[in-house]
Amino acid sequence: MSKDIRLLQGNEACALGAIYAGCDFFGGYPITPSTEVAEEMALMLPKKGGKFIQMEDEIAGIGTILGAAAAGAKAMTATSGPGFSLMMELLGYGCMAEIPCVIVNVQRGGPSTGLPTKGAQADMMQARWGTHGDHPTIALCPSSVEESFKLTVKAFNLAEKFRMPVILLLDEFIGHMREKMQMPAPGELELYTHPQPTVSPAEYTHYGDGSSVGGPYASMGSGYRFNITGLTHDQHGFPTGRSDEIQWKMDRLKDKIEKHRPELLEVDQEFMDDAEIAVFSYGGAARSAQQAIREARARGIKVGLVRPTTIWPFPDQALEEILRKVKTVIVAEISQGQLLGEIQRLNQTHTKVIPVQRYDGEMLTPNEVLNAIVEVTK
Amino acid sequence: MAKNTDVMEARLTIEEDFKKGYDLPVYVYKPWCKSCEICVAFCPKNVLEMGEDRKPIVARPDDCILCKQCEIRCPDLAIFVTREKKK
Amino acid sequence: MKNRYEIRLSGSGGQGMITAGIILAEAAGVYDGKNVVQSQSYGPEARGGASKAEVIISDKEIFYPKATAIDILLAMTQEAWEKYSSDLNPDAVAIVDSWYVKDLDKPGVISLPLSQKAREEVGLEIIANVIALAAIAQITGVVSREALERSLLSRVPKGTEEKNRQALEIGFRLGKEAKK
Amino acid sequence: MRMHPSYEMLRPGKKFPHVWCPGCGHGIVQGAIIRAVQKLGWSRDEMVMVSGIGCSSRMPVYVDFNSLHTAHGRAIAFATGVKLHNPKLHVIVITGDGDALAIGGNHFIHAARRNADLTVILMNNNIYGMTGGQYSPTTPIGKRASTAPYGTAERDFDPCALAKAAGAAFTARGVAYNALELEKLIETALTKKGFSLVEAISPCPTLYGRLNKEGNAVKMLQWQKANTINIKAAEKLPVDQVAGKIITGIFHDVETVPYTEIYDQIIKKAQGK
Repeated sequence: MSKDIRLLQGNEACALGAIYAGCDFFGGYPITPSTEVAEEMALMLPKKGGKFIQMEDEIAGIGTILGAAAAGAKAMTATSGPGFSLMMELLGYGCMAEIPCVIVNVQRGGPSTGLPTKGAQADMMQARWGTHGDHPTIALCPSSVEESFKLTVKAFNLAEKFRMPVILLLDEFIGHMREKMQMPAPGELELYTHPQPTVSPAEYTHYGDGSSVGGPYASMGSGYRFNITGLTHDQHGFPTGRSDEIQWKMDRLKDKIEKHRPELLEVDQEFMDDAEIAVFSYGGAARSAQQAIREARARGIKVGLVRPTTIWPFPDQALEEILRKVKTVIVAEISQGQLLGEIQRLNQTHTKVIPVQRYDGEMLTPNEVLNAIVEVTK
Repeated sequence: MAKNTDVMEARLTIEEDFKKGYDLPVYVYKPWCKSCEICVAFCPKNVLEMGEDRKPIVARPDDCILCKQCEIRCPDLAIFVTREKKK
Repeated sequence: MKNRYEIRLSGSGGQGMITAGIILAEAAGVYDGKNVVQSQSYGPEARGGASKAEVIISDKEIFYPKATAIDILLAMTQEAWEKYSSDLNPDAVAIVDSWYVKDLDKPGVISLPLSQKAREEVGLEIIANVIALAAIAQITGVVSREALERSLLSRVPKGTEEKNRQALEIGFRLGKEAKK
Repeated sequence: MRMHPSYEMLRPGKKFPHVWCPGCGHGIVQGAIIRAVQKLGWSRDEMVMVSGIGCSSRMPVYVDFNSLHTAHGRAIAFATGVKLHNPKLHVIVITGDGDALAIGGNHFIHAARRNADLTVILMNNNIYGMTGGQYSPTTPIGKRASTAPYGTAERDFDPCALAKAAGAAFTARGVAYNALELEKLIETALTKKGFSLVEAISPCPTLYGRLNKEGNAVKMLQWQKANTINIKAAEKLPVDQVAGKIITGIFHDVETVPYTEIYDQIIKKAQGK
C-alpha cells in the first residue's frame, strides 16, 4: 500500500485524529481560530455515520457532547479563548460526573476577545484551574501538525481510560499552519475504548471500585440504569452530604491522576545528554526553541530542549531532575509566564531560570531564544 | 418525624400490613407523608381527616368511592387506594 | 539549487494567494517529497486589504514555521509590494504583476503580465494565481512542473481542469521568457 | 391487595420522601409523568430523564430511568446530545421556570427551533425555590419575591407562546390540581415527534405562597381549581371572564419531521446513498 501523505493544517489534523480515534459525535460553536476543526468534523462525521451539531453557544457545545458521551459516544468539541472560558463550568461537570470527552482549545490572544486571529499560550493555567473546585486535569500540547493528529488520538484514549474530559491545548500557530504528515494506517496507532460492565444491572454501580481508571462503565440505554449528577455523589451516583463519601469521591478523582502519572506523562528531550543549558518550551513556542538550539549547537553551545507534550498533569519529577542537572534553564513561551511559574515552583535547587516571552500575537522567533542562550554563555 | 426509607422497605411494610389484615380502601404509608393535607382537602367524600400525628387517617372508609383523587394528588406517593373500582 | 526557500505570495484578498500557497506547499511537500510548512495571515486584515501566504520549502526539517528572509516574493498588488518587500534576501527573486504593480523601488524585479494574460487568454482574472505559480516554478525551480500540476489538479473544482492546465502553460511560458 | 402503582418506577436504593417541601406541586407532576410513561408501556431502559438545577431538577434521581442531573440551565443541551447520539431513547427534560427560561433560555428556544426530539416538562412555580424565593422569568409583575421585596418590576414569559414562536411542534399547559389532565397532556407530548413542551403549573407554598400571601398548599390548589379554564371552554367565553385565569390544554400541535430524522437524511446524503 502506498503511503498516504497529506498537507494538513494543525486543526484539520486534529479533526482527522479524532475520526481515527473513533470520535462519532461533535458539538460546538464556531470561533476563530478553531473553526476548521468543526468544519472538518461537519464534513467527515456523517460519512462515518457519526453526528455533528452546531449549538447555540459554547456552553451548549460542551453540554451536548457530555450528553452524547453519557449515551456512549466518543465525543469532542473545539473552541478558542472566550469559548473556552464559557465551557469552564461544564468542564468541571465532566470531571465530577466522570464523563469521557475531548475538548480542543486552539489558544488565541486574550484576555477577552483579544486577538481572534493571532496565537498565544496563555490558557495553560485556565486549562488547569479554570473550573472551580479541586479536580484532575489532563491537557496535551502538540508542537506540529503530526502531533496534533497523534495527541488527539491519545486524548481520546486517555479520556476513555480515565473517564474524564481531556483537553487538547493547541495554539493558533500550530492550528493554522500546514505541514505534511503521513496518515497512520488503520490499526497503526493504538486505540482504547472503555470496557462495558459484565455484572448484572442490579449489581452495577456507576462509580464502583475499580471503575475509575481502565475499568468498566455503562452508557445510558445499555440496560444499566444509573443516575449522573454534578452534585458530589456516592458510588451509585446519588447526591451525598456525608463527609466520608465526599472524601471518597474527591480522593477517587485525585488518585486517578496521582496514581497513574507515569502512563500519562510524556516529555520530549532533544540534545539533553550533555546539556548545560536547558530550554523548556512547549506547543508552538517549542518550534522556535528547536531551531534556536540547533543554531546554538552549531556554535558549540551545550544546550538542549525539554518539551512536555503532557502539560497537565505537570511532569514535576522529570523537570525537577533536569533543573538539578543543568546550570541554567531558559523558559520560552508565548505568554507572560505560565510555564515559568510551574518551573519556579519546582526549582528547589535555585537553578538560574531565564524567561523568554512574547505576547504580542506573534510567535517567538528563534533569534529571541538564541540570544538568550548566547547571553547565558557570556 | 418522617423516616427515610427506600421503595423496597416501603413495599415490605405495606405488604406486611396487608398480611396482618389491613382492609381499608385507602392506605397511608406514613414514613413518606409530609402532612400537607392535600388528600384530606380534596377527597370528594370527606373520607380522610388529619390524625393527632399530623398524618391522614381513614376516618370514614365506607364513604370511599375509590376515585383515587387522594392518590393522584399526593406529592409524596404516600397514599393510595387499595381496591379497584368495580366496572 | 538552494536547499531551503522562504517564499511569500502576496496580493489582495480574493486574488487566491492562500490557495496558491497551499498548492505550492502541497506540490513541494507531498509530490516532490520536500519538507514544507505553509502559513498565512488571517482575519480582517486578509479581507480586502493586503493578504499573504508563506511557504518554506527545505531538504531539512523545518522548525520555525514563519518566513524571516524571503527568497521568493510574489506581489500581485502595489500595496502588497510595499507592505511585504522589505525583508528580501539579497539574492531574492521578486516577481510582480505588471498590471497592478507600477512603482518599483528596487532593481532586478521581474514584472510579468500575470493578471493580463489571465484575462486575455483564459478569460478569468482569478486564475492569475495559477499563472504566477507556474512562472515561479519555471524561474526558480523551487518545485517541479509535474508536482505543481498534480497538486493543482487535486485541489481545483471539477470542470475547471482544462482552464487550470492552460494557465499553467501560460505561466511556464512567461517564466521561460523572463529567464532569457 | 393493591400496591401503590407508581412504586415500580421508583429508584431502588434511593431514600424517600423526596426533597420537595410539604405540598409542593412538583411531586404531583412527578406522579403524572410516571403514570404517563406507564400507560405508554415504554421500557425504563429506553427512558432518559435529563434535568438542570433547581427544585424540579431533583426529580430524575427518584425515578428509575437513565437519569442525568446536569448544570443550571443546560439540561436541554445535554438532552440534545443524548437524543442525537441514540435516537432510540425517549428523552424527557425536567426543568423549572428559572432553569429553562432564564439561564437556559437560549438552549430552550434553539432546541425548539431545531425541533430537537425532546419532551420538556417545565415545572413552573413562578419562583426560584431551591435558593430561597428569588423572582424568576415567570414571576408575574408586581408579585413579591426575596429579590423583589416591593414586587417585581419585570414582565413574565409565557413559555408556551415562546416555544411555539421558536418552532416547537407541540405546546400544552396543565396544572398540578388537575393531575389527570396533566398526565394526559404529558402522555400526548411524549408521543409527539419533535420538540414538545408541557408547562406544568406547580404551586410553591413554602416561598411563593408565603411571600404573596396565597396560603398553604391546599389553598393554592384550591385557587388553581377556581381559576383554571381549559382552552376549549375559554374560547367560548368573553375576554373579561378569561383574564387572569390559567388556560390549560393543548395550544399548538403540528406534525413535523424531528431533527434526528433530518440528520439521518444528512448521513445518507453524505454517504452518497
